[in-house]
Amino acid sequence: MSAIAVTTTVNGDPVQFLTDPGETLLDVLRYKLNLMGAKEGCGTGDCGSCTVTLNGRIVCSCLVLGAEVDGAEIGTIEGLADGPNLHPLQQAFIDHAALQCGICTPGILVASKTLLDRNPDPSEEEIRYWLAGNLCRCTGYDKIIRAVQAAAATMRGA
Amino acid sequence: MTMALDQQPKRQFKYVGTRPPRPDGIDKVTGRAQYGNDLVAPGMLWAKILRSPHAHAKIVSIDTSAAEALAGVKAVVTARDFPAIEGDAGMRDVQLNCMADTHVWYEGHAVAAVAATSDALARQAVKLIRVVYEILPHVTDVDAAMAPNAPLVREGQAMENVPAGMSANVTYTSEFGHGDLTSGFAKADLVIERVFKTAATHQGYIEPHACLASMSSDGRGELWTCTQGHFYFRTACAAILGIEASGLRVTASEIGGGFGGKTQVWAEPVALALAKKSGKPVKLTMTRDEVFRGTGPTVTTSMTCKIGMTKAGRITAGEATLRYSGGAYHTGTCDMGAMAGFAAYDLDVVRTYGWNVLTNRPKEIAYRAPGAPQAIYAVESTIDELCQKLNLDPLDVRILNAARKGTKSSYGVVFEDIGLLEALHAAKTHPHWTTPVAPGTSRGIACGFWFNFGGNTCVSLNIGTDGTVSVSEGNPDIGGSRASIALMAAEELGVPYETVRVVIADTASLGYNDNTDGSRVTFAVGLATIKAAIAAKTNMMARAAQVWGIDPEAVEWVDGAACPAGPNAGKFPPMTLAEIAANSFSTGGPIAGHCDFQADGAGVSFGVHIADVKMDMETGKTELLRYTVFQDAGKAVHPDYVEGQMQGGAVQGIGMALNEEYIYSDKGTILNAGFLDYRIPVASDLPMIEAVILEIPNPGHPYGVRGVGETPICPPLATMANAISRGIGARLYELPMSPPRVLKAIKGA
Amino acid sequence: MVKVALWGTLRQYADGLAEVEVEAATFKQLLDVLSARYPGLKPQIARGVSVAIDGRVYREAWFTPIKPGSQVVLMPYMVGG
Amino acid sequence: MRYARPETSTEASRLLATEPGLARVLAGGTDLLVQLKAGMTEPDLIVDIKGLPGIAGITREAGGFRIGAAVPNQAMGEDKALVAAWPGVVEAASLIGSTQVQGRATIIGNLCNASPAGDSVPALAAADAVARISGPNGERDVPALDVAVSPGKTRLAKGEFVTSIFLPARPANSGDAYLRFIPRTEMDIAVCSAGVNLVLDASGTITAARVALGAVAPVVLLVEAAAAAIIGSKLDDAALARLAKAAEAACRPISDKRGTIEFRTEVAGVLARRAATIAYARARAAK
Repeated sequence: MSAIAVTTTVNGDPVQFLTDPGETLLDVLRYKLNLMGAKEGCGTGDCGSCTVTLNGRIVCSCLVLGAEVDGAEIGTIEGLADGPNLHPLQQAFIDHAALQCGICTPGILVASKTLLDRNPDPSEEEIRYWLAGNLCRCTGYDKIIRAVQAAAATMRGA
Repeated sequence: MTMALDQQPKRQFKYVGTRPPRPDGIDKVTGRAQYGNDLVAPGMLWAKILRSPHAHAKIVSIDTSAAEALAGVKAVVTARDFPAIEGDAGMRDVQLNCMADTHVWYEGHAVAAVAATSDALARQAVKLIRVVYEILPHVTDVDAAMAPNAPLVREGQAMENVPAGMSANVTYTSEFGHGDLTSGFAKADLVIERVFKTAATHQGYIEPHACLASMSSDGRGELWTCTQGHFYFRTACAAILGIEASGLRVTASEIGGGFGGKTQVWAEPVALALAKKSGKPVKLTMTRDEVFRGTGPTVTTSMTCKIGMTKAGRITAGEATLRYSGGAYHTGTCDMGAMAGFAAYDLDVVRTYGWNVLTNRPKEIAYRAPGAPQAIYAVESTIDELCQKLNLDPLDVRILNAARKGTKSSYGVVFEDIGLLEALHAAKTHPHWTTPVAPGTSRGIACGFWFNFGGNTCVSLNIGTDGTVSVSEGNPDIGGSRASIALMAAEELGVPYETVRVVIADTASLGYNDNTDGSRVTFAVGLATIKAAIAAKTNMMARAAQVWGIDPEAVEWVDGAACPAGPNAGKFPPMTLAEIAANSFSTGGPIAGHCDFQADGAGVSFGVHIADVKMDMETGKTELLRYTVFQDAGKAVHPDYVEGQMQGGAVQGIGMALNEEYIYSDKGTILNAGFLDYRIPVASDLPMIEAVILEIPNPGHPYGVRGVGETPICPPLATMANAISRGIGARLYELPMSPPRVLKAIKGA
Repeated sequence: MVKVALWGTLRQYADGLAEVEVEAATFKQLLDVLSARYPGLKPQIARGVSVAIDGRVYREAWFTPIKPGSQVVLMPYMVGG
Repeated sequence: MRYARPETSTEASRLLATEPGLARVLAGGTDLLVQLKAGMTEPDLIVDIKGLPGIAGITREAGGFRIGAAVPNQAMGEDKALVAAWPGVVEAASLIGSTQVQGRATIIGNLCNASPAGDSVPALAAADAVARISGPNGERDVPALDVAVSPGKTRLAKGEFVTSIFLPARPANSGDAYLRFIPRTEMDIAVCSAGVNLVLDASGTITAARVALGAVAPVVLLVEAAAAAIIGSKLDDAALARLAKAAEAACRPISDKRGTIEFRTEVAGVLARRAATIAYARARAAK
């Protein structure tokens, strides 16, 4: 087994790491780059709690090999806020009590950010289907959907 | 000065009942919050558990030599590394569940574990362990386990109350209720008896069990873990490892959901044993597959329910037999089902029987109102069918029979102030109920109940010299409890919410606290916080009295400040908490309040749910169109999080109703141990869940607070069943009501 | 004297009575008297019982006072989620 | 385990052909990484084909569309011309997994996973799509329907891999549709499914039809009897009933954790009927 050198960009910062061929991007982020915000809820792409962006698309980082991301641009929950200033989605999630235990929250925020980048005024149905791969067991999703709607309104300046 | 807790609940609030941001919000939206799997330690090893592939087998031998010989493997443990607990059968069962010794009782039962220098090595090493099994006959179905000649799961487990002649897999029976059944049923115009079955369901928290353990050769250890109760985890780990509890410090990480599933130890004693044996910190994180196979689901049940009703809709008698199985272990879950099943009704005649049956399934652990959703499903479905047959309005029938203050409950206790009638009346006038059922859709309604607990609680409240407040409490914050506790501290002290910081203390820093379970935290920890705040206020008023040179009895606390009580006490400007705190070094030192007590008086909570569904008559698929929850919260401390409990609990119940189930092969192995085929509701499955909070104060709490977390999982099973049966013109008696079953019922109708 | 309601299972160990009268001023005294009078109750008491006094449930506190004339109901010790 | 990211198809074929152990192709990885995690496969070599030229694009060819093996399904939904021409195929691709999976998963991966329940396969079969295979002996074209031979097993020889899928040009008055049955609204594997592709004449009479069913047999079925049942009709109720009956008759499913034989058979007929109705409406609306 030989380690592979990877050069990539995470949250806009240049990053280099060595990875084993079988190592997932999630494990690289968590244990090589100390970015613990993405969580492993299932390891099989069924829960979405490890969601990150890869070249502008959301992916389950548990279903990406570290070796694959050479030259890519990766975005994680740690890059969502602008320094100490929360992203409107983050603020909306706090204001609307859209989290209970919070384990699914990083993945849902990253996924929602990408949705609003593509569609600044999504319908309830569009939000629900976009987030169908982000399991939340605490909230029943109601307050999550409302928080995304509220953040979208804020970002539109409405 | 009257500082005793008033018997009359407080009704005017400044902070309680508002919706401020939760204190841990920013950590949780930025990814900074540290959960069970988020801590690493220098020199840490990675652990992996080897699990039984068989549903039932005798362990003939375990050969760990090849695993031990693999370079990078630092420790291997088996049951030999856990001294057998004597004199506590319950804890011995927990120990045997963490690591099997002579037998495996279910597929997924742990048999050995390895710690190695990497996760990959640990996974490689467990494959090198050779276990020789002698496979034994197994049984996973509760009715099959009670049949004559069923495979025997464990010998000699029956308790004294099991009547002679029963299957040896029945270990415990119970009976509750009052009145004469024969005359009760004789008064009815219609009596029906139905048999129901429900599948085992998993709590399905998104965070798998994870911990980081270290233990030195002197027996001192540290455990970081996601838990609903780190004090109980300390007790259990110490007992299972045979060490002193004081030597072990347990720190609760942030917890990624539990719903009861993290009230019990699974991997933690194993991680500690590996740490002890290797002399290094050990990280042990379960995979999702392990969570499904190796940790507690609910009971699986078979239930018989018989109810008699008059033409006018009055229930004359109710009887239910609940056959519950929680795997190969004793559980008291059938008691809770038997007590809760008919709790919503004012009945002259009621009788329930609970049976605990052994099967080769994972060890059951509490899941949100354990035992109650299933029993309530049977009762509420039977009542609904009677309403259909007698052509009665199902809501009016529930109002007619509802338990109220003074009702002798089905479990013997006479209710104090309860909010069921208020919830039913709120439902009756709500637009959801008053809107006619649209063509092609159907509507269901059902009630639910949970007892709510108090329990052992310890809180320290410290006044900072700058006038801020810190509250140390011992219950992991699973859904916003830091916010509600800070609100109650702010309310009692009269200081801004933002100045109160709530921390979850580790086991070495605070007295024992019961698990975060039974919907107890906002009630019990809140009560302890109020008492600790009162103690601190008393201290602060004494300081002010000293400064003013008046009697402490002549001081009262108003809006966050000590004030002279009345004109005779003297004329002094109010002395604020911040002023008293700033002078504390000169007036006697630091100021704190403490409370260690057993919180009793948790008021029961009732809920009423309404669902509208649209059925696909060609495929049997259910579409949920509208859902409304009505529940008595006593006093909603932080209404957002009360609504969140009502919404989240309802959706878990909807999952139980529609699709969630453990599916077994004929070998007794689980076929759907993952989120792909264990189908919890996803965002696109659901409409908004409207939550209507009612506030009928609990006389057992100074602010009237009741627990709210568990009740909402109870009504949805029957709410959905009642809606579906009205939609398809046929009733299903088995959960989940998955499309193949619904389609079959449609075809048979 | 207080009247104590027994849940159905326990009646077989208490001469079939649904309600027994005992002299007890606390929950602990109540349990002691019941254990002494009806030894068949001991296994369940060891597993855990709670008590409801005038409608309020006390999970295990031994020294919870019981006033004469109180309505006392025994319940199995419960766990939650 | 080793990881390689070749830059030419020739190099990729050579790596796959000469690996003495197990070699697996990696494109979107949404099936491969799940199998790795579960220990179901332990390859010696992973060949990441995303670096091959042209593999990540959708190109126009002979009036149709060539879709590269590294095109994530989400990108198919973003190609307006493709959506307009083959809405059923795009729907099928867009049903595979969550939004996250959509950002990675490919229809060719879905095809090569060789599951009878793969969502894209009935739609591709109905569309008469063609898979282009690259291997040590150069390129060859095979109907998409023929790639899988049994659950988990493909017709690909050692060293071969699929580089693209070709969807042919659309005649006038044509339309396709795909429907699957799942217990939830998302995130499930199809319990059964149906893809229907129709060509009509100007009067609305069906002149050509292809009906494919998924998850009702070891491989996706192209049901010629079902197509015959509606050709020559205007998809009236009688034709729809014949279609459902023919579809049901073709089913030979198993009972498993996702559904029973009876359920799959019955619902396959329902889905064929409903998909045909959608495809017909699309064909009528098409120019």
